[in-house]
Amino acid sequence: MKRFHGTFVFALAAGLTFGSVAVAAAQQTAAPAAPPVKLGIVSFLSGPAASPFGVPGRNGAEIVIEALNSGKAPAPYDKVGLAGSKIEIKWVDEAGSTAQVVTEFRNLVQRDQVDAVVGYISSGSCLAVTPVAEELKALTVYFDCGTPRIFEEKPRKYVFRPSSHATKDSTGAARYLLAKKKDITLFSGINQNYAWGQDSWKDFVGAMGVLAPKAKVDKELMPKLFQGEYGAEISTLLTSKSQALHSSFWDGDLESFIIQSGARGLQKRMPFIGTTAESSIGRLRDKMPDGTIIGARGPHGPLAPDNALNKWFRSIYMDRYGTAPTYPSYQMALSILGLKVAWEKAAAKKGGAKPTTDEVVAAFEGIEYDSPSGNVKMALGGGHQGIQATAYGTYRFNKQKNEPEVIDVIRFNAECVNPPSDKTSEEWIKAGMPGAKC
Amino acid sequence: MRMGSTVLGALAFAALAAIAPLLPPWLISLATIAFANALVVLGLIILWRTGLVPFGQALFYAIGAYAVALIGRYTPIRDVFFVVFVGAVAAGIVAYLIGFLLARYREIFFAMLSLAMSMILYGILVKTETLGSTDGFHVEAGSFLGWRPQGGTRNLAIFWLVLAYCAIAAWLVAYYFRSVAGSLTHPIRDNEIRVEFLGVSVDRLIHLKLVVSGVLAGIGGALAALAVQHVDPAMSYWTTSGGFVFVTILAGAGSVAAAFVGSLLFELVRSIAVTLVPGEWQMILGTALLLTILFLPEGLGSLVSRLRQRWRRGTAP
Amino acid sequence: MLTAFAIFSDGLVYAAYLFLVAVGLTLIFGVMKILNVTHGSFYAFGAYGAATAAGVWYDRGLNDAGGLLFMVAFAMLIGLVIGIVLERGILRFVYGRDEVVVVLVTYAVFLILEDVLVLVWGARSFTAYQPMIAAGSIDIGDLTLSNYDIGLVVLAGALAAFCYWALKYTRYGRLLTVVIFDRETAAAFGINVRVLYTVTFIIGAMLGALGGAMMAPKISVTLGIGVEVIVLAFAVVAIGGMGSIEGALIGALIVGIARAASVHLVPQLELFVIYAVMALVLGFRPYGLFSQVQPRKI
Amino acid sequence: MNANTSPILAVRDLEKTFGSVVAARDISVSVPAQQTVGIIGANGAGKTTFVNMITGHLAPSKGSILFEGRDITGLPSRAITRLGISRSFQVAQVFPTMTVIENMRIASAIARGRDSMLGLMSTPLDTPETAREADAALELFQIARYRDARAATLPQGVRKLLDIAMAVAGAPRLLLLDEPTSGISIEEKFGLMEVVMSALKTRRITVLFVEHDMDIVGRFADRVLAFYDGTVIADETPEAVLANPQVQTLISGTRAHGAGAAHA
Repeated sequence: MKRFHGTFVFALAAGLTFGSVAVAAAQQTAAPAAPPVKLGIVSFLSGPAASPFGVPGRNGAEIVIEALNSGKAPAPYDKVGLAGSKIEIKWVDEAGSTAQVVTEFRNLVQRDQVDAVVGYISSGSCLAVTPVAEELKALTVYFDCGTPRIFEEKPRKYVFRPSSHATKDSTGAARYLLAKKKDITLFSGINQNYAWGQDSWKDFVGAMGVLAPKAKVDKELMPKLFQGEYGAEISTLLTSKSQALHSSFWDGDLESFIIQSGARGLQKRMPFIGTTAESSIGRLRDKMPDGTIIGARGPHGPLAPDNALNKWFRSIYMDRYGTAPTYPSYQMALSILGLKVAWEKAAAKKGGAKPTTDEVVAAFEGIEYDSPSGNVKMALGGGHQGIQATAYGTYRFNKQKNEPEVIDVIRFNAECVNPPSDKTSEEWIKAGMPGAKC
Repeated sequence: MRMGSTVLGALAFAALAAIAPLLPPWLISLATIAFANALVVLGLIILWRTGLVPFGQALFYAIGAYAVALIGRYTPIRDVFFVVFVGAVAAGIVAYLIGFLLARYREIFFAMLSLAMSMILYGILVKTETLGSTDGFHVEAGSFLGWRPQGGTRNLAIFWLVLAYCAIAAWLVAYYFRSVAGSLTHPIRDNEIRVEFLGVSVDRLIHLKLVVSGVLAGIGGALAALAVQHVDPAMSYWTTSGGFVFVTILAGAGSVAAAFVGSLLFELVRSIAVTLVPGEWQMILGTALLLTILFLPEGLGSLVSRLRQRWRRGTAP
Repeated sequence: MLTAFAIFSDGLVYAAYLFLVAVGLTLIFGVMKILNVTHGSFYAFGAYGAATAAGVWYDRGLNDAGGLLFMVAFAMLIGLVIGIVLERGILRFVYGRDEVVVVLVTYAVFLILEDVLVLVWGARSFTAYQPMIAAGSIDIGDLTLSNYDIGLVVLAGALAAFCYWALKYTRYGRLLTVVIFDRETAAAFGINVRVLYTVTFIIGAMLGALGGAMMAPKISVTLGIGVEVIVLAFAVVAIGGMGSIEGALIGALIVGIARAASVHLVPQLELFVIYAVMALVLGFRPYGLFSQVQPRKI
Repeated sequence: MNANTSPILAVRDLEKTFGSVVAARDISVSVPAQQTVGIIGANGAGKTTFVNMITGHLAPSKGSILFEGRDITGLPSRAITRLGISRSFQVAQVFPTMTVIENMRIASAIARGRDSMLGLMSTPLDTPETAREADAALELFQIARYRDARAATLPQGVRKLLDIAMAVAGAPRLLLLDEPTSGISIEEKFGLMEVVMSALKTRRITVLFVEHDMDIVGRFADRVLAFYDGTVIADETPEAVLANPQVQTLISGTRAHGAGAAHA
């Protein structure tokens, strides 16, 4: 009996293994008449990043690609799929070690022979995948990861990121804060102790140093990622005379902190600047304190411009998922649309034939296009890194309508909050943000 | 018999190396990581046989990887043999140092304390913003005694490199398993006092095993860093260690070969689970682990020996 | 002075949290010698269950205090069910195997339960902040303290006192004490160890779920909360001495105060505090402060 | 004094205290090579403490122990074992999950490589020599027919013999046996001691053995140390000790006890 079970497990594992190898092999040989475009889409489908980023990202991809395949997206995106070819999706979970992420990327490109890969939320994943994408000459479009390092460390050829990087989140936050509170003298920050939190805080302090040299940093709190319990941090802040609190917290940590600090009246003492707070307003509703400064990592969600594309995207998203799309959904949508623009531009040059990767890459560089969150310009990193305007607003819960509102929205030009193409983010902020057009 | 398995192992590695250029590139990359990790598993088997399960072996893995990455970042040295050597030595030194504390512990306490050690390294790496904190940083491509392959050739070269290290390690570990030190496994689990009164210091022996397994994990990490071309602190997180323990259970501590076969099988199953059921692959892995422990306590490796026994019984009545 | 008070009060609150998540773990270890990785799942299921219960309760506009009770009851019911299923369905087949093997069994179950969580509740997060908000706050000098936090401290204290009393003065508790100290003797005395195991595991599971339910109003209930809790609870239990309730209490207090002090005084070190305390304590007391490990006699 | 006539074991003023409890005091004994010394005394008289100090399991609080003229006071047990002192245990210490021959082989193999970690790593376990040696040891101690039985399943007497055989594997010059016949029925005791003592004679090993049964002591010991209250109250030939009135009054109760039920 026992032996039977053991053998069964082994057979199951072996079967899975070889079965899928066979499937993969079959996929490589079978060639249908009108080949669809195969996209590998990578996003967190498990683990703590799934609910705030991974799943909204996946949802965004699902409905956009569905709309594109049926040709129902509004102009100028009303052509079926990519230049007439339907899009086929291969989903992959981003969770796992970096080695696994890289292995899965190779599998997508080499085993599953996808035409392009769209995805990646963690900056670590993007940094690790980039050299591999270059090596494999595989067209790769990042949709969320924030680190500016990807295109600042080296020029890239096959890698694109239409969503703008994280620098604008911090510079925009500083500009909005100063627009609202000119005479600020003391501020604090609470950020998660990992790359995103550290970079966000560094950039914010840098930008404040440029824009308001008199303002000083008081408390500099860096709790562990996913700590969940912030009693000591809140006490520390309660003893501070800071006039604002910067935070790049996201999702669980953000909501835990808001609830716990709300119960102890912290927001009455200093307004909270949440650079990603937009993704949590749907859940926190009236528990998100009025007066919180809301960011959405760009002009997404309630900060998105009121244009036709946005209306279309919001409505199909709400219809399908019952909630409003958050910024990862917008970032995914604009990344896929960017790919579509580049693909169709390349296809047009060939008279509608399927373009090669190199042709799409050439077409992608430096394009400018519209998305549900407004204009995207591939301006940095030799035309590989997009910049967008950004916006911040102030939160208010509208009790009459029983729904959240973001008011006092201020938009900042892309050129105001992003570095120019000849400087890295760090250099630009250090040098006093020269050439910012606001 | 003994010669037989050595020859068989050598043949297997040689055959793998020979057919590598014919295999699809994705399989090569997957096998590269699998075999690099198998070295860590081999080290775990050494400890596991003695009844020790470190939940912090990723500490040495990360040290090996970061050693390689740091050399690439701060020096012009690129030679893979040299950097892997440094990775192994660095991991060995750390294993030697913390061994003074760790070797006094057994069972759960050993597991817990080794976990704490790896988490301290994780904390340090996360704190080190110049090294990219949790994002990690790029590992420079290596050169092979002056030869600098690119693209697919490079991957093949790395695979051969990993195979070479694996072959050497497998041979040495197999030799070690046959030695007195390698045989002091059940004796230590059974009765440490008897071992002491036979004239052997159990603590020092465990210290030694820890260093050996640390060096193996360091080499594994160094090779993984070269293959992935990226390092990050998650390499030292406890879930990484958990993954290694997982493969060890799956493979079983029965033989050296089990480490390699088990690691490869694990990577394949995981990779397939991630694509077939992207949301539920952890469940599949967990179930596989559970079933292995319940029905195959000696791991997949024991299947082979069972079959062999059955075959022998069949042919020699 | 204010800082000292803040360190003390924050430390207590954090210690209460740690004790709540560690007590079930240490109980199970003490009696069954199982280092239960699944404890993280109990916590997570407790939190998710409590959040669901909160949704049901508050959507009907029922009163706040009852809501917390309902949340706790529902969470502990879930703990009860999972506890029974795991102990009867899986764990009893591995009793007697190596301690480490059993840890791995619980690790496997933990991996499975992580995905079960997604299947049941989906990959989205929940909040259940109503009790925390309803509890309000009090001002002490410049410091505002949440009454809910104070309640947590009281609950943790009461739970510790209850455990102490139950182990000392109830029949079941005394049986447990015998088993904790000497299993063979316990079996020789005719104590039905198997039944005791089942009951203990279920109680441990319910305590884990209780921890999750009590924390649910303070946090966003989201994927991955279980993982964080495991390592934290392990550290506390290792410091206090595995299997010791008073050890868990002291361990929680030490870690809680140390962490609060570091946040207030040297925030840079916060990331290491727990592991530093753990390494320090274990350096001097290899098996924790209240260990029950005795050297082998010859 | 030259090396040939110097005692193999010289103990001077040995004392062991645990807090305020004195477990052993004022013990001075000198044992010439190849003597067989019996140690008697009531429970708690300090016999096992004495054995534990010589074999390094306990560090003496005071005094010195010389083995073959070398000071071994306070050395760890493994170092003392490597120098040539072995011991057996009141509760036989074997490897229960392994077979008898596996137990014996590992003991023989350790003896070959135990001088350094490198030695342990480079000495193979299975060599024709260790196999031969192990089988010979089983023959010598007359337990060869249990060769492939798991040690956990062995009868008490066989387990004791295996324990002693393993202790002898490293070719010690001095062997301490801590109650070799405890837990053995009266009928078997003599047979077991015959096997052990004749085996040790062929290996020319000096023996100290702790024993409760005066008949056994009288039969096998050249000399007897009588312990009482942590110290040696008599050190004479077996006949003289038996006739010693102090021993009779202080230890006679032991005799009855020791001859009665074995205690584990």
